[in-house]
Amino acid sequence: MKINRTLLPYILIAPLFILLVLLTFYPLLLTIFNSLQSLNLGRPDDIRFVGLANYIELMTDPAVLNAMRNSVQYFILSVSIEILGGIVIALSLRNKFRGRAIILGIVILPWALPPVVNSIVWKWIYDPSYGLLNDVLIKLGMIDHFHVWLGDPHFSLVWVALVHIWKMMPLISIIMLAQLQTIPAELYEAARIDGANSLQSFRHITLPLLKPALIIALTLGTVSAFHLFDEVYVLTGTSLDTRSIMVQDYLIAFRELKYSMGMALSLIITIVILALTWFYNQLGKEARV
Amino acid sequence: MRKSIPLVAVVSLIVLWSLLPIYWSLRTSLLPKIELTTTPLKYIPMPLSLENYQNLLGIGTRGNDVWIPLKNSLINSIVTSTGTTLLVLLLSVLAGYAFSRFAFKGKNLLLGTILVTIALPAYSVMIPLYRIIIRLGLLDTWVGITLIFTSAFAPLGVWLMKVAFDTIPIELEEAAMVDGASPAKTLLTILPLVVPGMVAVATLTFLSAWSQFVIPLVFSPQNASPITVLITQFVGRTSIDYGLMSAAGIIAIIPPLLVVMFLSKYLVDGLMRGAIKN
Amino acid sequence: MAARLVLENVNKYFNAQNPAVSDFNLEVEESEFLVLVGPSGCGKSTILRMVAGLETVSFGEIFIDDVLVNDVPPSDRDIAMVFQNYALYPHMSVYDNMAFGLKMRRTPRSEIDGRVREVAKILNLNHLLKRKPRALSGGERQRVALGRAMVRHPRIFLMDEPLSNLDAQLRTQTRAEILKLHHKLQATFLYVTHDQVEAMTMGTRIAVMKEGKIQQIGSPQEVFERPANMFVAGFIGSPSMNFLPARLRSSTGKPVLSVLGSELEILPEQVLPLKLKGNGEQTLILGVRPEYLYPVGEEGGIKCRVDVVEMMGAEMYLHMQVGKNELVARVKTDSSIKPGQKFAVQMDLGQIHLFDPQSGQSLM
Amino acid sequence: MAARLVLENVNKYFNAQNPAVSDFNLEVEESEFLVLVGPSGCGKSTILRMVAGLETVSFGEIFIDDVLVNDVPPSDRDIAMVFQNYALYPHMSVYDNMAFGLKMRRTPRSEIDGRVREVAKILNLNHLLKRKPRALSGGERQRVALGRAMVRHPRIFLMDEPLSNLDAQLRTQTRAEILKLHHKLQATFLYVTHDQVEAMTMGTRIAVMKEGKIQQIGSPQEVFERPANMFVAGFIGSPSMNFLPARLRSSTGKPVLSVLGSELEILPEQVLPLKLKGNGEQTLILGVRPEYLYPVGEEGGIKCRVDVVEMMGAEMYLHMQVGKNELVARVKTDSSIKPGQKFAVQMDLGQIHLFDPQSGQSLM
Amino acid sequence: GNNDKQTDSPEAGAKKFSGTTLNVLLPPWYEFSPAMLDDFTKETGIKVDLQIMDWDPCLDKIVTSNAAGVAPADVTVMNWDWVGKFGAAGWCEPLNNHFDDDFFEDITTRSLFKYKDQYIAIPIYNDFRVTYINKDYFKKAGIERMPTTPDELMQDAITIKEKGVCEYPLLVPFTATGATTTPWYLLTKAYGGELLSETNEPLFASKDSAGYKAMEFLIKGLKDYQVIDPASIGWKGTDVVDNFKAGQGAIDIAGWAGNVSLYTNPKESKIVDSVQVIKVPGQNGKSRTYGLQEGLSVPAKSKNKEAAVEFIRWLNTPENVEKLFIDKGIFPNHHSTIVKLANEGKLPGGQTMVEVLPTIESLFPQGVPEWNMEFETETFTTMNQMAKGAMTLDQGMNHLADTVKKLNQSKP
Ligand SMILES: Nc1ncnc2c1ncn2[C@@H]1O[C@H](COP(=O)(O)OP(=O)(O)OP(=O)(O)O)[C@@H](O)[C@H]1O
Ligand SMILES: Nc1ncnc2c1ncn2[C@@H]1O[C@H](COP(=O)(O)OP(=O)(O)OP(=O)(O)O)[C@@H](O)[C@H]1O
Ligand SMILES: [Mg+2]
Ligand SMILES: [Mg+2]
Repeated sequence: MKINRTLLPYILIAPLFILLVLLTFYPLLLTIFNSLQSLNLGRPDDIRFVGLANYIELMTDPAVLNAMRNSVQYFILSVSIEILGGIVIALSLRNKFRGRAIILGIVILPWALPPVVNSIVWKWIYDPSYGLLNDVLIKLGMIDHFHVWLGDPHFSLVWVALVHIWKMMPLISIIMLAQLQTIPAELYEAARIDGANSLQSFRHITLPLLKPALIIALTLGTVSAFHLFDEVYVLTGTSLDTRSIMVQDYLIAFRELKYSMGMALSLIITIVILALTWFYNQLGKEARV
Repeated sequence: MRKSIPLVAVVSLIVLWSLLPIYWSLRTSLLPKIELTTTPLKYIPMPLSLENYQNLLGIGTRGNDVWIPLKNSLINSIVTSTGTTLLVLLLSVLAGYAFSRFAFKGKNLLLGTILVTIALPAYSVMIPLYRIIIRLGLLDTWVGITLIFTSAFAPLGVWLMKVAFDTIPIELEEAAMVDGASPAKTLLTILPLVVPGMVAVATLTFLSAWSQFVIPLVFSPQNASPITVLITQFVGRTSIDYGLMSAAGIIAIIPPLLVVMFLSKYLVDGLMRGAIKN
Repeated sequence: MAARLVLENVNKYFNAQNPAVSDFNLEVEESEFLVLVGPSGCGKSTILRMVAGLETVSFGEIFIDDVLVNDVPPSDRDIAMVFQNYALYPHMSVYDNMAFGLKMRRTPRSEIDGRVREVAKILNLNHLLKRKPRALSGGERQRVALGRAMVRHPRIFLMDEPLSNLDAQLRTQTRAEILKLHHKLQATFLYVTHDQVEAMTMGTRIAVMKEGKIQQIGSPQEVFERPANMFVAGFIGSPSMNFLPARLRSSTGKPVLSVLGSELEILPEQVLPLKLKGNGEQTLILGVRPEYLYPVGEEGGIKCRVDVVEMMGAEMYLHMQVGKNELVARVKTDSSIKPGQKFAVQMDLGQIHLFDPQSGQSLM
Repeated sequence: MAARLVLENVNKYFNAQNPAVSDFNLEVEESEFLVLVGPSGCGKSTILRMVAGLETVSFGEIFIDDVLVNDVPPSDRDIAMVFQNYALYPHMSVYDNMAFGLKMRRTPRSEIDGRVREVAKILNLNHLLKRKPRALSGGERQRVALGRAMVRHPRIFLMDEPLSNLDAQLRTQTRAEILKLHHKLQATFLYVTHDQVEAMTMGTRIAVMKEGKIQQIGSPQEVFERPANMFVAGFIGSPSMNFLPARLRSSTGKPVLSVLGSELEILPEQVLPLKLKGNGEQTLILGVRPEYLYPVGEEGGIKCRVDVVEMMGAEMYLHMQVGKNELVARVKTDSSIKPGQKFAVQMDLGQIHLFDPQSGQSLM
Repeated sequence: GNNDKQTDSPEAGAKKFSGTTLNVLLPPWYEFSPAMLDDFTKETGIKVDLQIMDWDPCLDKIVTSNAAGVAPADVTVMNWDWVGKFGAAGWCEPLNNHFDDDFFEDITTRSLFKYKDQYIAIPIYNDFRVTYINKDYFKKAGIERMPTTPDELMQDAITIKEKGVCEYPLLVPFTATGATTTPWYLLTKAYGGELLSETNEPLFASKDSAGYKAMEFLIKGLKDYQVIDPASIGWKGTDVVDNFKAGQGAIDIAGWAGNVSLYTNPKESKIVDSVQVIKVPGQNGKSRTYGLQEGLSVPAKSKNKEAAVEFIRWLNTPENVEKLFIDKGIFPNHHSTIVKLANEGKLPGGQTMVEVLPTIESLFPQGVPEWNMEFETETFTTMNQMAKGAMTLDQGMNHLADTVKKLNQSKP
């Protein structure tokens, strides 16, 4: 039953909404407005209304297009691995066993690592001369000479993505795990009686009932992939092969000081993310629980 | 029981994947600086050097130089992360409940508007937000940073809580209502059932707040500056103090680790399901 | 303490086509114990849920003590309810589940404790008070659900098949306890059951429903003895009433029923209330309960062949074939009767029912 | 297709103190329809769940066709089960809920469709096939749960009170369908019910349980007519058997029972099987079912006062007081009998039971 | 509590500024000791609230605040290459009015912070580059004479490699971050040319230009002669330092002048005894180098400009300039101090440093172009691409020249 007591829901939402109006929506409106101007922080007096000119210029800027292409690659790589890994982690931790709380704590750790420390951690793994990765792979005989992992024009993006995935996976896992807890055990019992093996139980019970969490996880994965900044900037600077769209945005707004242009780009990023998440939700609606 | 062998393998792999980089960082923090660039690589920090930790904790050669800012920034981090977590929990439980259980005008629009903010990059509102925070007199204060974090993380919290409430059978609330529970009491009654959801929100929020960098950098540069910002200050002009930064990083993950270990008990002790037998 | 409950033209549409409840009118007097019966899916739970305020009323009005309650939230209606699916709080112990309603009403602690323990004892739950619902058997859960309502002293009790998962002994015992409670509190009860015995023994009145509509309301004996139509006649009583095609002739002054080749003379009083079309022959449906059929040896009644014998312990059900018709008789156990056997059956002519073959309405 | 099911010394401990099932021994023959009855919480569901493999066996062994299955996962046991709490898949339509078990077994699509629709029709679910369980009434959900098992053709069916939420008509009808299914598939059934009628009519044998232990196994009539102890005697049959303290004297050669001041002469054959201690007087418990008590006017039997009259339609239950003892009689409805009335009651001496007052064991 | 302390102070200034708190925003290498700041408070009554931030964040913070119309602090760091942008934006208080000419006179590098005849910052860190070599490796390779020209230097590197002394003798960074540009800028000077013309046109496009040769030096060193570690694609400035001090290379071509103390610190360095500082080898033996000055500026929106000026003035007193150098290695700008230190032999690297000092030039004698930050980003990104082989030398140089042309067009 849905209670239709008129005011109560609004009262429940009000505190959050007021906060958001003040700290998000109002600044966002200003930003949208700014994105239609020609505001350059370096020359604050020279402001004109330029309509969609910034957007058009961005869409044709090869650097922006390159960064966008990179970000799409980050997105595909990280979302797919995060979701798969997240499900595996959540599934393996759903059942009680001794030391589970500790293992859960360990699993979540990467996400607690401040971004700067995170990139240092990985610097000492990817380091061409003193890095763990080269050393281990050589010892295992999988490579024959030291690689400059982050210097490879073709694969550096993958290595950066890996760092991001490492950090994001816990978040995805937690969301899935929380949802897994709500699936009643009796459904699995019924499915086992019905002859479903583990895989089929997963496919027909877990997955459909996990869907709300899956959509959230997909959305978060997408958002974070397109917002990817720290890992890229610290590990590979502004390198074209790994430059993400947020790094590009940062360069435009805070290095070139083309504020309006930067804001326009950040709004474009938002729109791309929203389009993708809208798509997930449509997919999810197909078979609502 | 037969299933436990692959499970042990998978769990070990997960632990390795999560822990190895952190172990490597621990190693870095425990090696004397000069040993970082020697080959063959040292997998175990021998010779062991506690210098970085001594310096961080104010018992080393650098006196209290590092310890005092470290202590302050840890306090700042703990206060703002905890504050944010509590506030986000409160707001998202209320709003998530409203969105899950009530039918009201403008519901989808409101929910959509709130969720859209998840997609916004921090940079996109930073400069106007900066002016607002200054006008409110909240720059470089715990309150200011907590409010900003809350506005950033609450939308996700609302979504998670909505989904959590969605999975609770409505009958339980109905029973509570018939038993005479007011809306507030009804909410409180079923709250234990969404504990996994709340723990997820709390964990996500605490850790997100804990590892924030850009926002506190701009909005709480000093008095309320957190550990993440402090760590970047160990960067020198001609050399980066990797050991010190790693050590600070290790110290910085202890509070969240404790929080997570404490909360995870509630995350996995789902109430809706009995144990699944093997 | 009791309340008068009135439903006026209540309708409930879950979807636009088929209303779950339609044009439902019901008055439950103060302190009445009204039993709602009807086939699965006929809308019984929906009625209860609307009275409780858990389901909105699509059209129509519900009054409690002459106050329109359509928009009064459940918590303000002062009712207690036993849910068909129990709706126990999984995170609370049995004790807390039962105490919850009282806590919500700020009952003093000692009183809560007293009442919970009292009811738990009545329902044989006292050794389970500390358990969580998850660790209870089906019947134990149902008793907790019942106990949760029984500790309260509201104006109206709504109970949705509260004993369906209990064994006969426990059911008899609990039935008595509910009646005691009713007697003590003088609260108004709206009680859904599919159990004949419960319906007959507990209700001051029974309302028989079908497809969201009321078919008949009356005292248990009334509904049993004077069913308004074939549906009610068939629904109340188990095994079900036997229906046979019959022809009535009353040309000679003495009404004669011809059923399956037998001619039965009935008393003129029995057909007196009939609106007979003309005085010629008339096609009817004859109804007779299995209890009122007696095997009478080889001859002297309707000739049947025993098809199936269902042994019920002290009595048995005989499923018999008469041409294409089936007849069920309920008789004392007699091990000499075997399937395949043929004999004649008589019926208690004082206990027959006549129905209109078209409308199904009772003609008596 | 059917399987032999053997439980040997099965124990189930949820907690260390009270086993839910203890030293349980049961052999269910191929194609047998075994009904499990017992009071709420006695361990019926637990037995079913152990047979299904959903609950581990604490001690003891379960064999299906002589194969030890303690460690065989449920999906490999080839069983279908109706859960007491339905356990429907909330995200699947009724159709998909019913089809799921067949899909998992890679049954061809057309066959799935055929079977689901057939069973849906039998269970009156065909108009609900597209609905989600959430939008079903209690009885409809239960039928879906039943349908989910009925579409399958496993070696063993486990059914846990599958009809408890259905009305009498539907129950009769569905009972017949389950029997038909049993007949058709010749599968082995283990069926839990608290319904007297179901237990008596469906089971080839009935197993009566109490507190995790079997009290008696036998054909329905056997259990009804020769209950092994007072518990079984009281549990089977509704209203319950009357128990009265009695003294037996057989000094004169003719055994005489003195009950509540009346002396009853019984046949020597009835006491023949008794191991009488000496030939002096002996204290016993006399059991007699309400069906075998007859009011016989003012004199000539045990003198009672009618306390409560429960009208059941065609018959009624008389609750009578004899000194401090209560007696219940089940008689044809007779509106002349009123509470407060006094009369004498006789019992059918061919239908009495004698029990040891200490052990409660039947002495016959 | 503060007031009590300040009344103790005998200084006159204490009264004027008593109770003032001065916010100072600087990168980590300016982390002044509390004792030193206490001295300042005692003298003036101004309490200093020092915010330390890493370089990039520092810049972000300054930009964000200024853009929002708020002072990031009362005193902030200022880099030589921000001058064009910050000057144009009007974010800095012109300091001419606050300091007299004598004050500027002694500061050799003052002109770097001049925007349209206004000093918008006072130099504090006189950073310039020298070349460090590991003389043991040179010796082992049989090279006795120190290189004086870029080509000699390259030849020496090749020899060292060929002799197997050291796999990759030449240390330069190639990440897509700021430090990567320095060797190219420096070598352009060394090859005797400039990057940009008076009108900011690119001078490095043609193959015989100094800029082109400088880049060719670097790219060939990496690709053809392989005297530069391929790992340098992932190196930042600090990695070069780390590798050099670990003995992993023979030549740190564009080393910080201040690194002498680091390379000679036995706790940090494995080459304490073999490191030697030389002048940056230049075309025809004419060594040139350029300054990467950092200064202190007062944001235009600051509310404590007077106190800020007081703080800057105090830091520029001869005692403090010397102290900053000795405590923190902040290389002085004051001619008088340099001379004094050199005379007292407190300048590490001794004679070489003194010789280098007069040769320090501005990278852009014509003034820092307003678009320098974009250009720098484009430069290190492109160098990174060339190093990875994603662009050839010619493609890269043409791209950079095009970039400059485009920037010139878009910024009138
Ligand atoms: N998970 C559990 N933990 C602890 N005790 C349990 C658990 N499940 C059942 N029990 C207890 O075991 C006993 C047997 O339970 P079971 O469900 O088998 O009873 P049942 O015979 O099916 O009863 P009903 O007719 O009420 O369904 C009961 O006393 C019950 O309280
Ligand atoms: N949420 C719902 N959405 C759509 N239809 C519903 C919903 N709830 C109930 N119905 C339908 O309304 C009708 C009446 O349901 P209700 O639960 O009142 O039946 P009931 O009389 O209680 O039956 P039972 O004895 O089986 O519990 C049923 O046909 C059911 O399928
Ligand atoms: Mg119902
Ligand atoms: Mg059970």
